[in-house]
Amino acid sequence: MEYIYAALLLHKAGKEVNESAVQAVLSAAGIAVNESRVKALVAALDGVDIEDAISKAAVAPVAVAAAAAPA
Amino acid sequence: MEYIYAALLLHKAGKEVNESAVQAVLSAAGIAVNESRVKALVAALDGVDIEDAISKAAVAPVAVAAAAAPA
Amino acid sequence: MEYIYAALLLHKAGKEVNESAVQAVLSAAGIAVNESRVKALVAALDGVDIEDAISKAAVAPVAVAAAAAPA
Amino acid sequence: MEYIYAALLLHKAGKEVNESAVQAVLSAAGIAVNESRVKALVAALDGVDIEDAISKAAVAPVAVAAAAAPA
Amino acid sequence: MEYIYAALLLHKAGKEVNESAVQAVLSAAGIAVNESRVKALVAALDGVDIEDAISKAAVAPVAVAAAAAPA
Amino acid sequence: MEYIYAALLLHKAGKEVNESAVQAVLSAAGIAVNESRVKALVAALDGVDIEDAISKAAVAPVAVAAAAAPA
Amino acid sequence: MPLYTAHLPKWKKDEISEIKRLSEEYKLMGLVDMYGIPARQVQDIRRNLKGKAELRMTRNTLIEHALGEIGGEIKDLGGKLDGHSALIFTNENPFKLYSMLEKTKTKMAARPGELAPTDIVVEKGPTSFKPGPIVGELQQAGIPAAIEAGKVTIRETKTVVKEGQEISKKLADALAKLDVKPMDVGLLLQAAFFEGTVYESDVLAIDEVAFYNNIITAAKQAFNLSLNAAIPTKDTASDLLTKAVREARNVVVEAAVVSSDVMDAIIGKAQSQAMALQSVVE
Repeated sequence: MEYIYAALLLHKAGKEVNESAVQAVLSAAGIAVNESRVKALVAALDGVDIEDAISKAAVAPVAVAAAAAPA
Repeated sequence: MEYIYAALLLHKAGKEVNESAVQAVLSAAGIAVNESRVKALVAALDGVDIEDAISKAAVAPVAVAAAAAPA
Repeated sequence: MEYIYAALLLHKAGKEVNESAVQAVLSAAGIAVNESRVKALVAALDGVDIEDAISKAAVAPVAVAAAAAPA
Repeated sequence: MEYIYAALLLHKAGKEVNESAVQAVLSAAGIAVNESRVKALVAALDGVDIEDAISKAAVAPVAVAAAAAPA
Repeated sequence: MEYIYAALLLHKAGKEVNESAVQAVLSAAGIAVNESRVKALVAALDGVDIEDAISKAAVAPVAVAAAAAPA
Repeated sequence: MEYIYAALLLHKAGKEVNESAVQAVLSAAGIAVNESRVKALVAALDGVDIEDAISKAAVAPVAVAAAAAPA
Repeated sequence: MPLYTAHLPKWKKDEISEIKRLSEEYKLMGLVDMYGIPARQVQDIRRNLKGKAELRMTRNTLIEHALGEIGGEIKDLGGKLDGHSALIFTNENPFKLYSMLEKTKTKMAARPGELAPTDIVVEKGPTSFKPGPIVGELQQAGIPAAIEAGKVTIRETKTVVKEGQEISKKLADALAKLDVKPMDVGLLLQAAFFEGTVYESDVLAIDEVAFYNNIITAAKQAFNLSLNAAIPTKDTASDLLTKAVREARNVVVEAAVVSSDVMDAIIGKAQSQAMALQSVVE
């Protein structure tokens, strides 16, 4: 999940989510970065509306709760 | 929110969430770090079981209202 | 509601919710304290598991979601 | 959460939620105040309509009752 | 379930889900293929809107909760 | 998603989910395999309890809106 | 073989060559069980299969002759023949044929001595009968009939026979009068020869609902794995982001880490806690 947070962090900072930026953030956290995972992340995010995905999180907890309730 | 992302990034990577680590991650993302916010974050997380907090559904009153309305 | 906030504040800080403590918190907030309301609050809280009562707040929205879902 | 309660207490008392007021309330409760957290709180509340946020919370329990009744 | 995974793999890759393709995928995974199960799979998929079934999977957690709630 | 299905297929077949196995399955499906995605997949799965990860419900936020709407 | 058939009358020879012709024309030749299917239902089924499959009823001995003359693996079909077998031909594969036949099943009244395929329930409510001996007949069959407002009425919903139990003559008659049709009738595929293999009925039955649910389950598992193991894919990248943000919000609210984006949620939580406590105090 740390790769995802790196992407969110960059997005929030108004930076482009590209391979070198993700790598830099993860390295700064002292993480041994897996280059393929960075590539895969950046490729998967291509064309994704990050702002939209973020805004969905505000609605989500209710659904989580609903799903958890009868369990 | 970027301060939290930085904290979770560190947490998920199995690193300690301390002031210098948070600062390093934020800086690497190109974010101008506000020292007292970093201090506040680390202080607030002190004693918190992050793993537990992550999985707990946060109460989102806005979302609740939205979901309840059509009922 | 401010009397309740004061009680929660003390509880969360790990302090005993007694008359003088509640009075001190309210005064510090610049509130003209009504002594008998403080007494009533402390008396009403006697024997109440505050942590338990609070945790029910988190449950409430869950119920909303669950109840709303099948409607 | 005690910082939030302090803010709500001040708000309900019709006082301004500023650093010194929050500090005073927390100190009166016998809490060792973390200055950065106070600063962060006040900064984060800037521009937030507290009354509005409170009223949204009020919607939830009502909805619970309403939704739960016919179930 | 392996037969279903093979079918979905082919579907997601934009390939036709036919007997020889399913057989090839299963064999590559080191699975001893049962020819009549492959035939049965392809026959059963005929007329199934895979994309539709997949989209139901996304809705499912909520739906499960909804169905369970009134029980 | 086809990479995920390949992993599921191998897992269900009781095979190790390693690079060459994933590659073999994808190739058999006629997919032009992206080596770094395969590496990323295998790296991400390292240390993951697949059985657990596939059964733990991850809520699809998109579904929330859809499910809430008709409620 | 020709010697063997040489002494057969012409109509039998014609029938055999017709079977052989059909077996060449169609990819699949199968046996279906016709037992207990009334002529009218057979007509319905034939109509429903039109253009998709051809049904041919003929004597077992002639089918065996034909199978023997065709030779090869198809002879194994002969072992599945019984007194009520008919031939079916189609270009569909055996699994599709099986589900096609399932779909052409119709309901009919039960005959005395048949076993109930499921619990048979008689619903409460008025019937179309005028008062008369029918009331007694229904009652004797265990159906709670009575006369109400000048009409024969079923007083309560009742299970009159459990699944798997025999349907008595009285009950069969009563159910027929009430127009309850509990029996499924249709062609049951006993075996099919298709592309060199004989398929028996046990491998042909596919539970379509379970199958569809398995697809959903597989898709759900893939989705779960992608999100729980944080493997970004085109399909799930956006959901992964949402999950991460949601986790972050949870931490913010749970730990009351102030953050301007979520102050409303934190205040909301504090307020609902306060209200919860207040409701306890008052």
